[in-house]
Amino acid sequence: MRKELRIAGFGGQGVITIGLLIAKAVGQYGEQDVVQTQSYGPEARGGACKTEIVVSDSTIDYIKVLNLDTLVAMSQPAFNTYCKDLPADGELLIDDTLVKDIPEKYTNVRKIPVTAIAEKELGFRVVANVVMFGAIAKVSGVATPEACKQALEDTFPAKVIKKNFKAFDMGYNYDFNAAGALS
Amino acid sequence: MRKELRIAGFGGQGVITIGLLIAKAVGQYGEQDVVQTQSYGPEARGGACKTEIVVSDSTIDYIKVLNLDTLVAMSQPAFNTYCKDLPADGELLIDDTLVKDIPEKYTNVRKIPVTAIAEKELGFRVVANVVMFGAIAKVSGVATPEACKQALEDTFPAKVIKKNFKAFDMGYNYDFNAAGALS
Amino acid sequence: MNPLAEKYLRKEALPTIFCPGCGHGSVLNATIRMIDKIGIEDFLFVSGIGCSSWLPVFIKADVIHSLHGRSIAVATGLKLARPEKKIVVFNGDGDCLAIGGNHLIHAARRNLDITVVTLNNYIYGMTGGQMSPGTPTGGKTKTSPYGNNEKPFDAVTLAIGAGATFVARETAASPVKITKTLTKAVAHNGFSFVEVMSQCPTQAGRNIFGKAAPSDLFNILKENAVSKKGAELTSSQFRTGVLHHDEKKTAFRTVNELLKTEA
Amino acid sequence: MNPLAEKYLRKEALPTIFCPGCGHGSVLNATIRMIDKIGIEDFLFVSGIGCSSWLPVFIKADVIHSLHGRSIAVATGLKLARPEKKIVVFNGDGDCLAIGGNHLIHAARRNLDITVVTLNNYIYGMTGGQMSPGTPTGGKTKTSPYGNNEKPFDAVTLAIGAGATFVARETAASPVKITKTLTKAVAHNGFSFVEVMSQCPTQAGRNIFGKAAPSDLFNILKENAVSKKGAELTSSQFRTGVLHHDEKKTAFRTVNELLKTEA
Amino acid sequence: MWKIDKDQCKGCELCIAVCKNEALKPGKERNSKGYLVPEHISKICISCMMCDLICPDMAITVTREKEKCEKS
Amino acid sequence: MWKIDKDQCKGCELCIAVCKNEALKPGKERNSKGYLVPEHISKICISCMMCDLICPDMAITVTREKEKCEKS
Amino acid sequence: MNMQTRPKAIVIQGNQACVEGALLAGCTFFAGYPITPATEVAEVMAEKMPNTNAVFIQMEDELASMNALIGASWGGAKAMTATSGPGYSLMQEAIGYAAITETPCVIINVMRGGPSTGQPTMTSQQDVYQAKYGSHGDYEPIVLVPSSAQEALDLTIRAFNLSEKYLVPVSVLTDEVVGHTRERVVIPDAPDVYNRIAPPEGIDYKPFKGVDELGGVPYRGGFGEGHNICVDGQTHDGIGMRIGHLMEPSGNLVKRIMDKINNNIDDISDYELKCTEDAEVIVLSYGSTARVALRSVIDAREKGIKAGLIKLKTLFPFPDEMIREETNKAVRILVPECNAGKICNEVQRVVNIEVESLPKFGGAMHVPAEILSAIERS
Amino acid sequence: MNMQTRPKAIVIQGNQACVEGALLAGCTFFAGYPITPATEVAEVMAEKMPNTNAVFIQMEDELASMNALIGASWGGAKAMTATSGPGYSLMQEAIGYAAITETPCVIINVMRGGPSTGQPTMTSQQDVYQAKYGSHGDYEPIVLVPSSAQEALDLTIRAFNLSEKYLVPVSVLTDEVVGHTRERVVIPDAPDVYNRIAPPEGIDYKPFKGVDELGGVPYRGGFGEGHNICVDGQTHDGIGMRIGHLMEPSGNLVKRIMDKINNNIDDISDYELKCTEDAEVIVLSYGSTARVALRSVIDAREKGIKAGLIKLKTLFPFPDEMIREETNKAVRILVPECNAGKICNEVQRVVNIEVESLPKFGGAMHVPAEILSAIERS
Ligand SMILES: Cc1ncc(C[n+]2csc(CCOP(=O)(O)OP(=O)(O)O)c2C)c(N)n1
Ligand SMILES: Cc1ncc(C[n+]2csc(CCOP(=O)(O)OP(=O)(O)O)c2C)c(N)n1
Ligand code: SF4
Ligand code: SF4
Ligand code: SF4
Ligand code: SF4
Ligand code: SF4
Ligand code: SF4
Ligand SMILES: [Mg+2]
Ligand SMILES: [Mg+2]
Repeated sequence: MRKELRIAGFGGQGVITIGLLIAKAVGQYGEQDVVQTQSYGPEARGGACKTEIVVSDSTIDYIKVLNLDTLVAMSQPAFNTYCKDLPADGELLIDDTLVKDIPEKYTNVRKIPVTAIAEKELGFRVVANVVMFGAIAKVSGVATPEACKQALEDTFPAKVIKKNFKAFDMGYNYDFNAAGALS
Repeated sequence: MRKELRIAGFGGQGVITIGLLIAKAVGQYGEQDVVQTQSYGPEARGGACKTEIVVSDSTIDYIKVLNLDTLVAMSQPAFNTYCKDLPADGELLIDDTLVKDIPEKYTNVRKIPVTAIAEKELGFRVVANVVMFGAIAKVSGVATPEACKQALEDTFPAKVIKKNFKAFDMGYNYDFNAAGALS
Repeated sequence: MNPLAEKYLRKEALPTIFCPGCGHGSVLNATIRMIDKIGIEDFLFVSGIGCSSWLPVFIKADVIHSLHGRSIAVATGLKLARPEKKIVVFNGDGDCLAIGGNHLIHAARRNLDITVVTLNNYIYGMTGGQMSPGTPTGGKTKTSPYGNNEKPFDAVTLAIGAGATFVARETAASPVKITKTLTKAVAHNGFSFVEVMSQCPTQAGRNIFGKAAPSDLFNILKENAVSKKGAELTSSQFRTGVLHHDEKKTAFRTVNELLKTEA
Repeated sequence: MNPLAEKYLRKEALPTIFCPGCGHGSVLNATIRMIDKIGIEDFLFVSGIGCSSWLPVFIKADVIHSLHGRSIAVATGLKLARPEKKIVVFNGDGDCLAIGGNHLIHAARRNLDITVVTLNNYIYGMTGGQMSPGTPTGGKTKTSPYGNNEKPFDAVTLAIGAGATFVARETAASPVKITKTLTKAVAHNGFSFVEVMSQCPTQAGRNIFGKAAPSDLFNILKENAVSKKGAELTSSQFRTGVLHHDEKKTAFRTVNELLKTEA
Repeated sequence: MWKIDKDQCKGCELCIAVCKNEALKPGKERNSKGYLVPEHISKICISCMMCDLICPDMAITVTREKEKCEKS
Repeated sequence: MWKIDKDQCKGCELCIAVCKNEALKPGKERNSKGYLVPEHISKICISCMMCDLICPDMAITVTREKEKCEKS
Repeated sequence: MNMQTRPKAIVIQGNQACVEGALLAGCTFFAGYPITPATEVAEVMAEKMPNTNAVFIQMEDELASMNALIGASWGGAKAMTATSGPGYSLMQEAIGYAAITETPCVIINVMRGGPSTGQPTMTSQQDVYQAKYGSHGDYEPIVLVPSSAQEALDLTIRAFNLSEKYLVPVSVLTDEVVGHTRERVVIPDAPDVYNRIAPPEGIDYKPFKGVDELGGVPYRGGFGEGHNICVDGQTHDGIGMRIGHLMEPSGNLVKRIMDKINNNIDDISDYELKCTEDAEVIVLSYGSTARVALRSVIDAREKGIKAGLIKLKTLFPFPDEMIREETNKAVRILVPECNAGKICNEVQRVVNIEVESLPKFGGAMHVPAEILSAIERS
Repeated sequence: MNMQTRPKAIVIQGNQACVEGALLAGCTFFAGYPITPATEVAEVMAEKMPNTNAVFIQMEDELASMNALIGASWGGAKAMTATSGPGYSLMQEAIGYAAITETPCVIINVMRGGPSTGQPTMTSQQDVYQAKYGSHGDYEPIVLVPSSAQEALDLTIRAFNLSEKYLVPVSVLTDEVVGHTRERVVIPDAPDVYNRIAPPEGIDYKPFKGVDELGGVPYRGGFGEGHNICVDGQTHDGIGMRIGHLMEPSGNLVKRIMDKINNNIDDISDYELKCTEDAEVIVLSYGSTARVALRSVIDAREKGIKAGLIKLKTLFPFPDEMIREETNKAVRILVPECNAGKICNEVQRVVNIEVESLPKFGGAMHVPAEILSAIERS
């Protein structure tokens, strides 16, 4: 079983870090093979930026996206640029603080205002990506929350780890239904 | 008809210049094709040094010596180093001021003391090579004296040309028999 | 857009690739004011590779955006082919002082009549923040994570030591001075070298100075610029202004010209 | 053979490739006297390509006869791998100042603890007498048949400008001074640069100075060497002696060493 | 006269830093590229041109009668 | 004591040039490589070592009791 | 992969995997110059080396870097650098010097789109022939081509081992995709490490004389051990003295440094075969493209096409014999590569049927469907 | 040669012949750095150029020389340099830049024995693949190989013409033998000279857009003529703006700069055939070796062996088709070359019978007897 995720946003949102965290959770602390790639180059200066993660229970040969399963969009322009190959019934996870405009054809949309959550409930806008990481873990099921937390510990300095755990939990435990996000 | 000459001596004797002069006399002012090569490199620093000239009435393909016709030796070590592929009946022309020791097997040896002639009769040791040039022209017949003089004019500045003509003539007109040089 | 930008910049290349608040942009701004004074028809531009080397690409003129480190060598050929033109080279502390050092000192030795403008931002910006011969000792960069163990060049001293006849330094925080100094440099008959200390918020800012706000870095430049002659310098300070100007040494002339003059 | 030659030279490589009366031979002579004082076990040698770069090949020691222009870069790697050794580089005005200029100025900037001995014979000897950054303006060579239209480097000024901490100049005509100066240079902790003006009878002699006798060229060197401090110089003269010595600037240290010291 | 081409602005705020008269302040409005464009307070602007000269993206145009030079 | 290894000599005559005592003079005899080896006049030699120090081919060996330095 | 018992792994980029491999192989010296997309190799080295007994230095350029490797290698270090196309071009002169002086060292080239500045942030496999022919003169370098982060680690170790064994510069050609992709990498506990072999005591040691028992490779004594080694880029005899003007011994030297590689192809070669036994269509590929090719071959097999894959991990010396044997029953041979078609020429040289080149321009990888449709077309 | 009516000639070295050719072709800029055995090219240039309107400069190294050519070429000059192996290696990065920016320039490489310092005073043909593959990335250089002083002159003129016509760096690979041998050279009165074609008035000029009528080559406007040309080594669009991050247009640029050469092979190729019509044994050779081969073929014919010679004067682009056609009746193909065997691989790639390589090591030329005995052996 091969699962393909793409996370897109703008430079500075920590999009690549999400990719890195997922890759570690899956490959280093989880049970499957994983490959993480990223767009690199001029795009990295402002503008849209993205990372792609392929997860599989067998060894991954082709590393790039073939059939996109999940798109995570953290900004409107990023969504517009990178939604093209997501099928209408593909899984779409958005930060609805910043992504407002989703064509109707998508039938499988989940919304979580990670930027708002980070700013308001956690007091640090920078952890929005970790909130999203939690949400992705939950929605995609590619890694256990334990593996995800190990990935967080491996990535961030000890002094900020608690805050990140909290952010992760807020995403992981987010109630999409309660928020009426499942369209 | 292909004719192959080799001129050998030590650095500073103007051996390469003889090669150049013959090549010009033949190729630039004469009637045949010509190719001149030279040993180049560490040997050029002191030690033995040589030039080879191939003359032919048809276009020359292979430029190096195949069957040496004439060896001109201007020093004993140069003779020793470069005599190897001269057949016993090959034409051997030596400066007998400096080359004293010629194995008996050579049957076709001509001797001309060009260094002595240059020093004593012309007063300039440096023109010994031009004396030899004259002798070669005569003995080998590869170029007319007129062509040789044009080559001299093309090579040396006008102010020293007379001296060189004279040196050339001394070589060209040298009476090998009179000197009892033909062994 | 500013009417000067309108007039002198290549619209299809805008916005510049420079990050927000990059000092290189201010130098571009100051440069086109110099060009405006002199007349753009007089110029040809050359640069190397690096953020700084993108500068002339935005100018509506003939430009060679050459190889990393080779801008001055390319400019040498261009100058000899087009002696009537003013050749201005833009490059960075990496391009000019690291990989390109040999061409710098030789153009200086020859006293070739070109102008080299080196934007020293203390770092390799383009490749993501590695140490350069402009990085201060102790400066943390991606390839000096424990602090730079090397000493930086004093580019001005180096250029003078190599034989440059017009040597100046300014900062990206003083655009009017840049315009003036560049005008003088371009007018100088011989090799002119202008080092412009420039802020790189993205790389040098974050890594070396621990500050990402352009204005903070801009203030650091101002604080470190010492234009008063003979003033004592702290280790982070540098002199600014025209620091060497020798009009007597003749500029490079080809053998052809020399033979003509003699004849 | 001289007993020192017997002891320190590689017999299978003799005679040297140097032409009769080449100054490089006298420098070799003076060098082994320096080695004799200090102990040959302490040394590793590196050179580039050129007649001058053949010098260490004749010494019975471990030697890298490297590529044209790259001797100092090779020496940098060697020094870092073998910090306990004294690394002495020999090269020529072409090898060090033309193609190798960038490595010279960077080793000087780093204040790397090696010694570079540049034999400046005003010309490219090995390739048969072309102009070099050591050729005086007006000097006739095979590639400047109408006289050199360029200005030579002052290698001493260049090295100082780049950050070298021990800079000296001697001539091949003063072997005792060479031995002494090399001894000091090798003892210096940091980058030491010694330019030795050397006669090249075969190429520079004939082409530039119109003289082929070694002793004539040797006398020219003596006449042009000015050891008196502050004395005025004619255009062909140069200063000799230890011209710059800064013992305060710390020598290059690897990050490893710095971290150890801090810990 | 002070003019800004909002879409050229990258929100670096260097103009704000050089304005000695505090005639510029951090903006709240984002341009098409998402940058916050500074706000200009015309009445205190003395048309000194510093912002025009420093802007790395040449987004600002200041027009005035007489040229004046940088003091710093 | 003054010694020369004739076969190392390249006949450059630098030794002659540095000998302030004229204890060396151009030779007439050629060595195996064809170079003219200088002649030494022992009785005027003061063993100053200059020739030994300058010889590019280290052909000369001067031995003496006390070391003395170059003056030039 | 059995996911239950799989070994412990970390998720890292190929560039970092090269560093891990190098340090495991005993690398003690790194000299480099930043360049996209290879810079992370230097960056990770700069972070890791100072805490070991290994030295990191950023040189003034790539010429200096490669030449510093030579100095360090003779100083006894195991030396490595990392670069991309433009820097690799600048290193070529010194790579030739390393070849003729038999100086072990490892060069990582993280390939990007060329020519020239080209496409600095995009992938390519355009430098494969440069790796073999980039320096002037006759020489025989070893070139390895990893296709994943794991192989980046494994082949970097192998590069050091081969370099030490054959006293030759070894290039590891990764690419932007291998270099920047994060993947699971298993760090071996104690991989086999090969070190240059010191001369046995008491022999008449000649540092540049091939030794039969070592496959024509010399013993390698260290500097400062009294060998008085003279390292020279000119042709030289067994003790390092120049012989550039002598034809036969010069020819023998050049022949020996080529033969020591070509006579040991079986030891140096490394490749993987997938379903080649009965394959009618053989895809030959290497590096990151080989993973795309593998997918296409699997897809083709699923469609019932007898496809097979030869994946080269050692690109040079080129395994002529192996390819001849493995393809002798094939009716078609396809060579997909991220360049205008280069290794297809090597294959064509070796086999008799017409080789089909599947070039790829523009800095992108093939997609599996492209190769699959080429397999299907017949 | 009819000795009676033969044209007036001078006797000069091949190195000088390159200079004569260059000046006849309109060379106005020379930048170089001395190196054996190419130095005479610079020396003669230094003597001759100052009396014309052409500029000579000795640069600080070969990197600088090649880059100065690029500047001068865009400044409107016809630019040339001359070097040998080590310098040629250093020039490779800039040669790639010239390729992607379509900068006309001519590089003379007087080949000597390699690798590295190798055999500075001896001949070789070891750099033939470097001339094609020495720079990183995909590009398609033109490489000419004269075999005599006369051809050194003729092919240097041709190099300038092809360079101007196809806007591409052209290498002329001579060797120590061609460079230093003095021979009769006929100086043509007014050879055909081709100059880069300026954009016609009034068109929407794009300096880097291929023009169909020019075989995919762009027009080339000059600097200072108001075109505002931006020359960039990154992949770029028709007006020179960077597109390194865009796959398709980048790929199209690289394809175009290769196609403009490969689609015009017939125009670029140059070769001579001797007795190939009925030949059973074909000797394919180039450069100075081709003259030895010619002698051997003539000798073989005299012995009644049906031998023939293909002598290449354009080495790259390689004339696949011509060789296939000319050898299709041959039973044996021999490729003598002064290297370990390089062009034999190109020939093998093209033909189906097994190609016999006659390598030559050590800096010497073949002797005719060697090739003859190879022809005789069967
Ligand atoms: C031969 C070569 N080596 C390395 C690089 C990679 N590279 C591109 S820009 C750059 C450094 C630029 O630094 P600098 O000149 O200071 O410019 P900045 O970006 O800081 O303005 C480097 C190392 C290259 N393009 N070519
Ligand atoms: C890359 C390269 N370029 C050029 C050469 C040719 N070359 C050999 S030695 C030399 C010049 C040597 O001059 P210098 O260093 O002054 O030494 P000298 O012979 O004068 O003592 C040159 C240009 C080379 N070997 N390699
Ligand atoms: S990385 Fe630094 S130098 Fe480069 S554009 Fe950004 S701020 Fe400027
Ligand atoms: S050419 Fe000059 S430098 Fe070289 S060995 Fe001869 S005299 Fe010495
Ligand atoms: S300086 Fe220019 S780019 Fe920066 S904020 Fe002001 S207007 Fe915008
Ligand atoms: S013109 Fe001067 S006063 Fe007005 S906004 Fe700009 S900097 Fe401020
Ligand atoms: S200095 Fe030495 S080589 Fe020269 S002549 Fe005297 S002994 Fe001979
Ligand atoms: S030792 Fe002194 S006095 Fe004696 S020969 Fe030598 S230089 Fe002359
Ligand atoms: Mg910089
Ligand atoms: Mg010199």
